[in-house]
Amino acid sequence: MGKMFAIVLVIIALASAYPIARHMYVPPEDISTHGHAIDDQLSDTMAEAGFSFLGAQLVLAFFVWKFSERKEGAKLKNFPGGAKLMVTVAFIIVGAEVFALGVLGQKAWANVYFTPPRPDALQIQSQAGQFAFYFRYPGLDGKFGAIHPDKIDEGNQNFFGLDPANDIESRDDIVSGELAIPVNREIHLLMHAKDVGHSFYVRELRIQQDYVPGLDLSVHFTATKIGRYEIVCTQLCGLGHYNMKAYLNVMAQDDFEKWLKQKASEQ
Amino acid sequence: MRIKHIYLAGVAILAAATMTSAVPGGGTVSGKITYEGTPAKQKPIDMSKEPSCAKQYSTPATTETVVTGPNNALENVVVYISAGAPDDPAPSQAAVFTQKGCRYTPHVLAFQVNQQLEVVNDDQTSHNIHPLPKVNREWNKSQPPGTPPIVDKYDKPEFIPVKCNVHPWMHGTFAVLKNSHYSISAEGGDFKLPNLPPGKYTVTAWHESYGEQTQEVTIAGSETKSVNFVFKAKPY
Amino acid sequence: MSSATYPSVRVAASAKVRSAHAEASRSGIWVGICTITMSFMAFISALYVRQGSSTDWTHIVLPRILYFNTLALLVSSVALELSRRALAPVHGSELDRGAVRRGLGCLTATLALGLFFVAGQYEAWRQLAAQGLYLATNANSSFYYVLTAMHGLHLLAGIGALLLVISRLVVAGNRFRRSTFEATAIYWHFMGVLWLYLLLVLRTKL
Amino acid sequence: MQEASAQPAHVHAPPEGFIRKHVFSLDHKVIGKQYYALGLLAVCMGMALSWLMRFHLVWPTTRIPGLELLSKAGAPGGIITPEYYLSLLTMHGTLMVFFVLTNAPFAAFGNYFLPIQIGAEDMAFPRFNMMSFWTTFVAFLVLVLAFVIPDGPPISGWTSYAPLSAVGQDAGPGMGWGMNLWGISIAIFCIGSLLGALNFIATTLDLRAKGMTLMRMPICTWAWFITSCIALLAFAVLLPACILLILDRTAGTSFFIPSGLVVSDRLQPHSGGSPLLWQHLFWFFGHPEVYIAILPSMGIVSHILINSMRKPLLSARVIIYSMMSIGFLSWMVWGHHMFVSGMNPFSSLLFSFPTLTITIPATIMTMIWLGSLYGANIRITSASLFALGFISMFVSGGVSGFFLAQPSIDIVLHATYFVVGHFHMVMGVASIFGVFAGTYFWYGKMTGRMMNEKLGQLHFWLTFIGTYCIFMPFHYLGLVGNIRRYSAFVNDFTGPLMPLHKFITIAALCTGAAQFIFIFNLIYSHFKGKPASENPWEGTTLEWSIPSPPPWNNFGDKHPIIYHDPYQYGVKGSKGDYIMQDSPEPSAS
Repeated sequence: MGKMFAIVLVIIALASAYPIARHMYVPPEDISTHGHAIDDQLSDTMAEAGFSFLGAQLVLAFFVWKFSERKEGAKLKNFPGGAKLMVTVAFIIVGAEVFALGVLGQKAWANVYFTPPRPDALQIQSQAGQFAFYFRYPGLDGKFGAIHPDKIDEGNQNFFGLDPANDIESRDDIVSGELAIPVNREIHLLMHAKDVGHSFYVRELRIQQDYVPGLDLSVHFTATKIGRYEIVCTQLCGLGHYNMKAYLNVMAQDDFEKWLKQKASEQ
Repeated sequence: MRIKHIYLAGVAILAAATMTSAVPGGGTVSGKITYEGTPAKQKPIDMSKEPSCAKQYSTPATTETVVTGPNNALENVVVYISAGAPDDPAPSQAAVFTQKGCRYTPHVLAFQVNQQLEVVNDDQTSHNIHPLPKVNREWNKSQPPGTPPIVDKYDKPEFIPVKCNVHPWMHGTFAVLKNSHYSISAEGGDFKLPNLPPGKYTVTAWHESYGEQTQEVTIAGSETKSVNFVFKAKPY
Repeated sequence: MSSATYPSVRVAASAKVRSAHAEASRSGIWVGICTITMSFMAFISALYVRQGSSTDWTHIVLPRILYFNTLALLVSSVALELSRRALAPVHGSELDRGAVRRGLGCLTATLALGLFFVAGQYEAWRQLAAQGLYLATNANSSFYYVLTAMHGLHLLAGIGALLLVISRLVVAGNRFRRSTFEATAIYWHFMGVLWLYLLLVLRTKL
Repeated sequence: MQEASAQPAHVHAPPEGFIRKHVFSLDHKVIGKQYYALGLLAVCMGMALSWLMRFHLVWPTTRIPGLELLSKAGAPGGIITPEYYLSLLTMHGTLMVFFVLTNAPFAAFGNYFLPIQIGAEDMAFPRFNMMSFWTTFVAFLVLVLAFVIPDGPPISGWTSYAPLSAVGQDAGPGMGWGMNLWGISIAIFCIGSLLGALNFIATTLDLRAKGMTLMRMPICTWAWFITSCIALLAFAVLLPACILLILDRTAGTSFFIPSGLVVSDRLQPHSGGSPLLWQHLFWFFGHPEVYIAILPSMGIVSHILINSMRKPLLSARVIIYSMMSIGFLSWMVWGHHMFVSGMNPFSSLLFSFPTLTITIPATIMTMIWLGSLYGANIRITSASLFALGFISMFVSGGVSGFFLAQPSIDIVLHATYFVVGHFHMVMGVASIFGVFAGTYFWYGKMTGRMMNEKLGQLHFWLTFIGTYCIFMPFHYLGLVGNIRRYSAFVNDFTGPLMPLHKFITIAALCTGAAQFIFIFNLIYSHFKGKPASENPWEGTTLEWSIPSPPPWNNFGDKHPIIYHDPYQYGVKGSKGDYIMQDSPEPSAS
């Protein structure tokens, strides 16, 4: 039985590692300026984790194979070096690993969070509510109209609770169900939650950030590839959570302007 | 069975439009609902998050909070006898509220107190039906495709906003009325309340954005009184 | 406690055993104090976070009666110490009537003061309510009611323990367990200290 | 820490009558079994729920006959609605984390064996002990009550993030009374666990037999002791959190609910609350909870490994110190659950470092276990197989923690199936393996009859392979970006993943079915198993020095005196290659 355990374990370990080694399951191609750092970090970690995973499993299998169900009274030995060796090795190897990862991780993280958005970044406000995203562009005056929760009227497509009757600034605001952005231009996305916690996640963009009610958060990013990508909610927000999604539409600058005009006419 | 539901829905709408009470050959109140001013622009609905619905529209569907017709006709106005008529027993056939292409048909569904209500999902996606009553009992249920219709009834008269929690743009209204004398202004804004026994009535017209108006009318014999309502429309 | 009912126990129930149990109940009560402290820490850090993250933080004036309550609680602790001194020589088996009487006197005083404190806290609630400050009025009042209520509950437990000790002295003196009494005393003093800390927080934060 | 010199008195009389013997018993052994039974009941329910979820995910339109009877609104025509999926998910998580992973390895085995292993006759406070079980039981009843009320169970997940969990029934079906019941149940559970932890600590400190120094306690006793220290503080934080949540829901306070929320078209009458406050309070409990689940299993596994290796670990002390440092570090890492939750990005780094640091003690333990296997003579039994399986699972689950500990990678993997795979392996399956190992190892002691080895090993193979088939693919799904807690996969990119999901579901159904072998074995062996001798595994610790099952007062009137460290294996002893802890014969060392 001990030998069988060893064999089964080896098979399991190799089978588990195979899809990773063959890159059968990987994140989609990165379309952001900051994403490559995260991807490098991910693959480094994958290498180290994979090494320790296979190492530990195979050693376990080998020892069980060799040292299980030996004949009665077989000579018992202790591992040369004993506990001290184990502890020192663990400290040195893992400690170094942890330190390296910690530092690298800091770099990748800093790219996303410690650099403020450029002043010329395009400001877009996004609102997450049960169970859809809506996006608001400031319009010609470059100002967002104020939000009045009591004015929200979804049946009338007033998702943000604007008050055009009294608030001039809100009249030219452009509200859209898709997030259209120009390529290679930094976007400063202001995040507002209408009801409960939600999250903004675009896999290709390597951006995930929660919407926290009552907390005005923001993220900034630059998309480098034209195309249509899925925005999904990753924070459990209620029964429609699975279906809470929108599209990120990365366009060429002039297409974007056309789109903006078109939308403005619909408001 | 889906076909049957659509059919039922048709019947129900028809019935709702020309509901007749127990007094044949009575008087009739008829008229036209119009608006003055500029009504709010009906915006296109972005259904991209629900492809199975989006692909049902060549041009994007628009909101239905203010549906207008030629020469200022105003549709989806519920006209009913709010006073003067006795309460009627609920009719036997069910009022059917269908979810199709991620919209509610009809947008405004009128039916009677204790009349059976059937909510049907004709879409390939899960819907959630959440009526928001103030005096009646509240419920909030989801309806995956291929599940039996949700059956319910309301025991107090009320105008109940209905929303779908999964698709924020889906909004409709249940008009729960206590007698059978009601009509919903159709294309051209016309309505007709036939078979009214002689008497003095209060006619009320209700619109989801513009509120309600009332007029007194007295019916003697089998005459036809014409009553018109004009709503003030605001751009915002 | 079951020693009366089960003969073979007396054999094992040596003085050493009693000491083991005294230790158990002592460490028990200290461990209990740790966990109670921790949960009040949680409440209070919640208070700090809530205050830091909000714009609706107002100020409420604490009812003056709180200070009388505080006084009562402190005095009750003193009384408890006195009764502890008085009962020092008393053991399960042999009872010195006089000592018990003195001890009982102080204990009853402790109990009375404790009850006064609880009543006073209730009065403080009524006064706040009279000002229109209810549990849900604003964050400050919410925290005031929650913290005082939690402390009150714990204190009631202490009062329960006091009643137990007293009843054992009065009704069946020979069932008096020193360890229970010691534990109760530690707990009671802790309640006093905890209240002082809470009062400080309420006063500075609310 | 003074050496406890005395034997406990018979703190209670021998129980008479069925009620006293088996229901409201003060006997730690009966209470331990009660905890075990409760855990077993809960795990069966939790497993059934996971079956329903997995089934719905891959065959969403297939009717599940009979499910309509469980909930008409939740499963009209036997088809699970999105909200009912979330109800199942919430109840699965809550049952498993609280009533299985906290009860089985810690409360159940701890209650039964901690007093015996330190030579005590019962817990320090038997009445508290009884209370703690029955409070836990009430908590369980309150929780499952949510299934039968018309409102249905809550849908906000076992983490119950505010404001979703706080605004009441506008937030969706189940968020009315269902959610209230959840809060009440967890609050009660906290009280029960606190009583239990208090008891464990006092018992370990003061009721140790003569000669039983702290360092002479078996490793699993140490694990239970450390765990109870963690539990004592963790649940003391969750309780206030639950109280505040319940107040927000029922009394109209605003601890967690900010102003201006519009839920179901209704403006919520709250102001100024902080949703992050809930997350901080919850995870301050939540992360230590992970170790409350895994540490006891580490202890049990070490205990069993040593016994089946027939030689001591390279160093038991190192294992104990590692467990301590894990327990200590577990208080500084809660923020790693909140990297993308809008917390100050700097604090993310502060939380990331201690989280990565936990890998060091974890690695040390693993290496000690592995290194000790070298040169051993491992007896392969169901128990030792599960113990070895634990190590493998612990490694597999552990390495994925490496990714999630780094904020930058968490941006990509947060809330994906990668996380689900990670915690299921390291905290779920691993600690359950510990429970299985403990069951096969101690069943004879607890019931007087041995479990059937053949069935046991069959059960092991199916479970070991099965769990890998279920939870490894979760990591792959997560890497592609498959989001967790979705009741249906409507994203464009999930289409190609469905075959993998089908595979997982089938594996889950099979592995679940395999557990019936275990349950059958439990029942069968109870009546038909071969009688257990006093010391069937040739163990050295005190539980093997008394009859199986032990008498109501464990050691009768003899009071064990301890002469040795717990694990005198591989030496020349009078009985064989081992020396009992309480035998006066001199040890080799």
